[in-house]
Amino acid sequence: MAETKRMTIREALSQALREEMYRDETVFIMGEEVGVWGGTYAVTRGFYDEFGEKRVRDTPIAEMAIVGAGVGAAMAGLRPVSELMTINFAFLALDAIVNHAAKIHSMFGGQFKVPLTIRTTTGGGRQLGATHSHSPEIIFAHFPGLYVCCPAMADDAYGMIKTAIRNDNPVMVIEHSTLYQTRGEVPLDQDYLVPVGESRIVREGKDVTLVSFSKGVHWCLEAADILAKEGIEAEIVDLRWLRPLDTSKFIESFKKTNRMVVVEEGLPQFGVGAEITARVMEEAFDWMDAPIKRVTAEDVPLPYSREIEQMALPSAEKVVKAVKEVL
Amino acid sequence: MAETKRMTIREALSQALREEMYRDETVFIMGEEVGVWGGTYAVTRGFYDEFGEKRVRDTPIAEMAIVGAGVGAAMAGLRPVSELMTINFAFLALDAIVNHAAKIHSMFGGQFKVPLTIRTTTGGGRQLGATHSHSPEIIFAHFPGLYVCCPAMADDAYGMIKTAIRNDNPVMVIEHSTLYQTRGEVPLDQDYLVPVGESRIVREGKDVTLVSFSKGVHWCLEAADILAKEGIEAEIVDLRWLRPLDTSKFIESFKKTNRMVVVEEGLPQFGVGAEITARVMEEAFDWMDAPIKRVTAEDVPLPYSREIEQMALPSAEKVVKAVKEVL
Amino acid sequence: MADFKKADLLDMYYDMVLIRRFEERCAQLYQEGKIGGFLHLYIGQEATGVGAVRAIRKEDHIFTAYRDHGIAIARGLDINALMAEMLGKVTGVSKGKGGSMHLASREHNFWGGYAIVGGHLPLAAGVALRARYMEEDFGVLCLMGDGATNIGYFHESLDLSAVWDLPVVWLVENNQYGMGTAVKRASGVEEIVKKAQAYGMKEGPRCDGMDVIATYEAVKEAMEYARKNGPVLMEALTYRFVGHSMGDPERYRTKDEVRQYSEEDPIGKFGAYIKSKKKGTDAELAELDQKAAEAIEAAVQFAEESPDPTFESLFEDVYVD
Amino acid sequence: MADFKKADLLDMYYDMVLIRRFEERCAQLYQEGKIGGFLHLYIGQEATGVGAVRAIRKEDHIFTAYRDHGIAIARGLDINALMAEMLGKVTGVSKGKGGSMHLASREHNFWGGYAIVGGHLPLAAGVALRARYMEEDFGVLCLMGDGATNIGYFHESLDLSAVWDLPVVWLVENNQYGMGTAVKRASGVEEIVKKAQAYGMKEGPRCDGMDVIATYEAVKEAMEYARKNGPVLMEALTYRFVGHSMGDPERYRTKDEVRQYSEEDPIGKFGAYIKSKKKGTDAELAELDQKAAEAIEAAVQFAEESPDPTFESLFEDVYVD
Ligand SMILES: Cc1ncc(C[n+]2csc(CCOP(=O)(O)OP(=O)(O)O)c2C)c(N)n1
Ligand SMILES: Cc1ncc(C[n+]2csc(CCOP(=O)(O)OP(=O)(O)O)c2C)c(N)n1
Ligand SMILES: [Mg+2]
Ligand SMILES: [Mg+2]
Repeated sequence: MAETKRMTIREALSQALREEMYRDETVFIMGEEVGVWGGTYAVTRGFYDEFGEKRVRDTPIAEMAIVGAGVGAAMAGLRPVSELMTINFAFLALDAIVNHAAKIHSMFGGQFKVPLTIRTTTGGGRQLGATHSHSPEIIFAHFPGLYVCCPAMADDAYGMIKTAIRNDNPVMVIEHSTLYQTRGEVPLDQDYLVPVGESRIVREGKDVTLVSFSKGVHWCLEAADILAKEGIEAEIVDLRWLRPLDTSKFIESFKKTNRMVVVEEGLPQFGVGAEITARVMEEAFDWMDAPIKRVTAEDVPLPYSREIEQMALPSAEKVVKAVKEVL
Repeated sequence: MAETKRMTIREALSQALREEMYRDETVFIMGEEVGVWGGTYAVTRGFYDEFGEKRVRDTPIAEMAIVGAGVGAAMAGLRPVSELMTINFAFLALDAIVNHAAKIHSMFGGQFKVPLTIRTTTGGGRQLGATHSHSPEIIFAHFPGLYVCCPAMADDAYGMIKTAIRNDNPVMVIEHSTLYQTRGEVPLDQDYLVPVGESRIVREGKDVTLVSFSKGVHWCLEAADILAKEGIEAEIVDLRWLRPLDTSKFIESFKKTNRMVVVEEGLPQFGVGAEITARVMEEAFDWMDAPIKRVTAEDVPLPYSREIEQMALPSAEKVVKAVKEVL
Repeated sequence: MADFKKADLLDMYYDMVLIRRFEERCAQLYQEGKIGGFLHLYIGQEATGVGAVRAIRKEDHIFTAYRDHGIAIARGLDINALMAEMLGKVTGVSKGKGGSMHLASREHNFWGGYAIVGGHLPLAAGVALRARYMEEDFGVLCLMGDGATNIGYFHESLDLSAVWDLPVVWLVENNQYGMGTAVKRASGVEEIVKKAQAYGMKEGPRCDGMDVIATYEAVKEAMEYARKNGPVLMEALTYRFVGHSMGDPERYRTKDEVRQYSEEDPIGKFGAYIKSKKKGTDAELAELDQKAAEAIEAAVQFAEESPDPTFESLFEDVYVD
Repeated sequence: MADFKKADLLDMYYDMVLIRRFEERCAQLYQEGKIGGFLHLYIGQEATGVGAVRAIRKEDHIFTAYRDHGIAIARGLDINALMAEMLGKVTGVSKGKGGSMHLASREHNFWGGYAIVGGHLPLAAGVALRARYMEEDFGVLCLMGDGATNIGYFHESLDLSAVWDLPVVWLVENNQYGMGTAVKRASGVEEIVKKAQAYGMKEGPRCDGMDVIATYEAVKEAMEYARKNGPVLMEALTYRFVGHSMGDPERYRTKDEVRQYSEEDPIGKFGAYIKSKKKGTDAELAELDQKAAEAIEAAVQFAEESPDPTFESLFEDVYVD
């Protein structure tokens, strides 16, 4: 195991991007405000001066082109990192992502590769209102041809960026806008990659399995601390990748605990919780002693007003409550 | 019960649209090729001559504007029917649909209404290749603020159009491109509406519950015929609406049969099957004697070549096979 | 030049000051944590908003983007309800659901601020379609930033409005930057009105958006044209004196540049103009300043004393019953 | 006018005939149920495709829409593999996964047909970006229909190409209709090249797309400009003699209009030109006709005898391993 260094997710992302740009001349960044501004979330601060405008490319406000031109550049052998300021604006690029980035390799019988990284940031809870607070990861992870990962921890943020850039397939790296300051240990290894489609156990326990990803993992960790005080040991599986979806860890954990709560910030209907439930039913039906619970956002557009927005979102308390219901 | 007339789904849609246009002067149609061409699927054939270009408006190829202008016109008190030629192109209008049509009522605290109907057509199986063969209904039904319905039968096609047009909320009516010729009895009642969010039993049975919508219902009906010959009585629930999702009928049916197969043409991951599974688990856990099976498309981009495309899609045979696995 | 009565000039002046004070107070409330989300201030652009909004009729309709406080105030929305919205209160114009970026008032034909760049453009076209469809005599004023003119929504909406001769004035508030990106770094053409050529659309003027009267006159003429004939694309050249939103590091422009523009403060300039035309005295203007300050304080108090929305309200207005 | 050698002229003629025969045969195969999906024929537009493709270098790259057979043939893709793709066979250029709308050949720098209107435009910009990024001397020829110029993708892609000076020739094949919608019913401006003005982009010519030489020369000049300086928007005025796709009711145009255009058949016209220039005789042209017909029949035979893709192939090429 390599040595590690403690840093924020923002620093981890930034360092990974910087190292990959030094390692490979064909890696470049394009998107709104990635350059002169320094990145809306300051992930690319300093890059414009360091790498120049050729490799850190500010674009017009044109999401279809940001992704589409990234697809073309990737097909032509470059390794673009197309940045969508937030995942809400990815709706405008859905066709470019799903019908182009994800389909071109297959549709032309394997002639072209699309080694494109799409970085974006998800999540609500910042009083941005209904259009700016989506957590619609499932939409992108619905489609074959793409890989979709969601770093919850600094080491994953670091390794996922590298995996995405080096992978020959289009990879969406969906960060969370409220986790940039979250700290963690990051391996001091410039070749640290996160295996595509591998989930991990972030906390062991024997009483209940919590399955989550992105910010949900932190709600789970908080909940697990609270539960531990009452003698309930929660095991937490961080899916890390929504596509490909690794069922092995949570199925194994469930076979041990026979109890599960799935936690996600997105909307309930057709969410991750539903899919995990179906997988458990398919792969571990005989271990199901109690219904699996889903903790999700309320099924409403998120409002601006602070308190009701928070009420509409999951929380550690809601996770604790759900755990008690399944025990 | 009103008298009925036998007609195709195409005729039912056409008649419903025509009647609503006569009933209410503010109803109009806009979209690509709805006018002079007569509608890509011939649903609006003759309308251009009958109603004139004011009410049957050909648009540029501009999906964002087709929906967006529909939203504006609806806010201003008209009742537009915005037509997206196929659901594949709805990806380009996702922002207009999800961030505007679906949010405006709530985001401004109820000041505006958006009585917009979005008509579009879904489905694969016609050798159109990966970008033109999506069945991504779940994407739209994921979001609160919209209603989403999928007529499988002629009477629903007729009634859903009317419900959509008369409803004060944005409603997506997702037709199926291979069902336009399907015939059925349609009530001779110009005010025939399909209650928002009401599923229905289209075949009764006691051995297994088949849950589906859109074309899937027809695979289920075919499968039920085959099964009946072997003495297996399948009950079929047509969801009809993916939002709001009516759980009552399939839960009730499941409590009777204790066996379920969910059938959909879309991709497996985060599909309707997953959601139905989760709902059953939440509402009828104690009746679950066997795992629920999902019959979906294979998790791949649909290819052009005829036979492999068919192999990638659900079929009555696959439904029969799944039923035998759960029995 | 139109012949403005004294009262009109003073009203416009008052609106501009009221906007300035509103924005300054919002900045404070944001620092205090009472306003959340993104906060885009209109400071520097007051002349554009007031000139444009005053130039149209009550029956005309307005759409704008998220930098919407100034437009809302110019349109005469209740300042208390606006401030309450900023604080997320039920008494807010959008019941606390919308916030700074989503102010609206149906009764004022102010159809709202919209936070997706370009997203409101086709909506504006749709409202304008009603005028043609029902043969009603109104137009739509649709404001947007310079950066918004590069997005697909712009193209599709302007083209549709041209093909259908819709009565829209597409007014670009060209404040030189979209966030940190200078116009020429994002748009192939720097004179944004030139984009009208792609639609065979009437190319309106590039008016001085720092001059409330010039803006007024340009928009008035454009709207008259639009109502009768069809869409116009025009531009108001303006500048924001503050960051794009709170917390903007402002690396994309120099302090000097901001200082130079700020010296041309539209409010100061307009005050001087009023005095030069003998339509107002220093004392009269000072009184308006005072009145504006008091109105804002009253609004803050109203907002602070208003109740928060309840949990139940989350489920209200999701659908029309 | 460029000085064409006899062989070049005859080659071009052959390509045009080959395309025509290919398309006619495809129509038959479609009727027989051997070709499925949507089938968009290039009949009538051959001069545009052949002129344009011949005008660029091997190292240049091509993108086009779903009406792609003619472009693929002009670019020299193997006719057998093309026909096999039409029949959905593993020996097809896209292994039977793509079909008529998704022909491509990486080795020919032919990046494919694309079925989402406008979807390939930003991709073309992205490939062109490589030229600037790696300082390589190539350009991209991106073809599209007139109808495609109204979609958001067009705006964003052209703007980006202008801001970044990308070497793209945006070539609009203006065949007067997008499906059944005449240009002026969908576009605010009928002269599509005028849209260049919105991007400060070089406005290329509106060449006669029924004239292979005129198209050749216009595209050649445009591509030279693009490689050195940046994007060009140009237009080839053409016409499709057949429906938009199979089963088009063609209510949007009169039989008379079609007949009038068809009388100006680009192949006939070009044959006459060759003869008038004494670069070919009737006998030579007839021989090429014959050769083309035989090549197509051989291709059909090859395609019919080729195997279908297997079930396993569904899971191949979804991801790069
Ligand atoms: C579709 C979309 N992309 C990106 C953003 C993020 N964003 C918000 S404002 C803005 C800049 C807009 O600039 P401009 O149109 O000039 O308006 P200004 O802020 O200068 O008034 C950006 C990129 C967004 N809200 N919507
Ligand atoms: C985004 C999108 N919208 C609609 C369609 C359906 N469609 C296919 S071709 C076409 C017309 C395109 O016309 P044009 O660009 O002029 O090309 P042409 O067919 O004349 O070559 C339409 C509307 C599509 N494929 N993609
Ligand atoms: Mg701006
Ligand atoms: Mg055309």
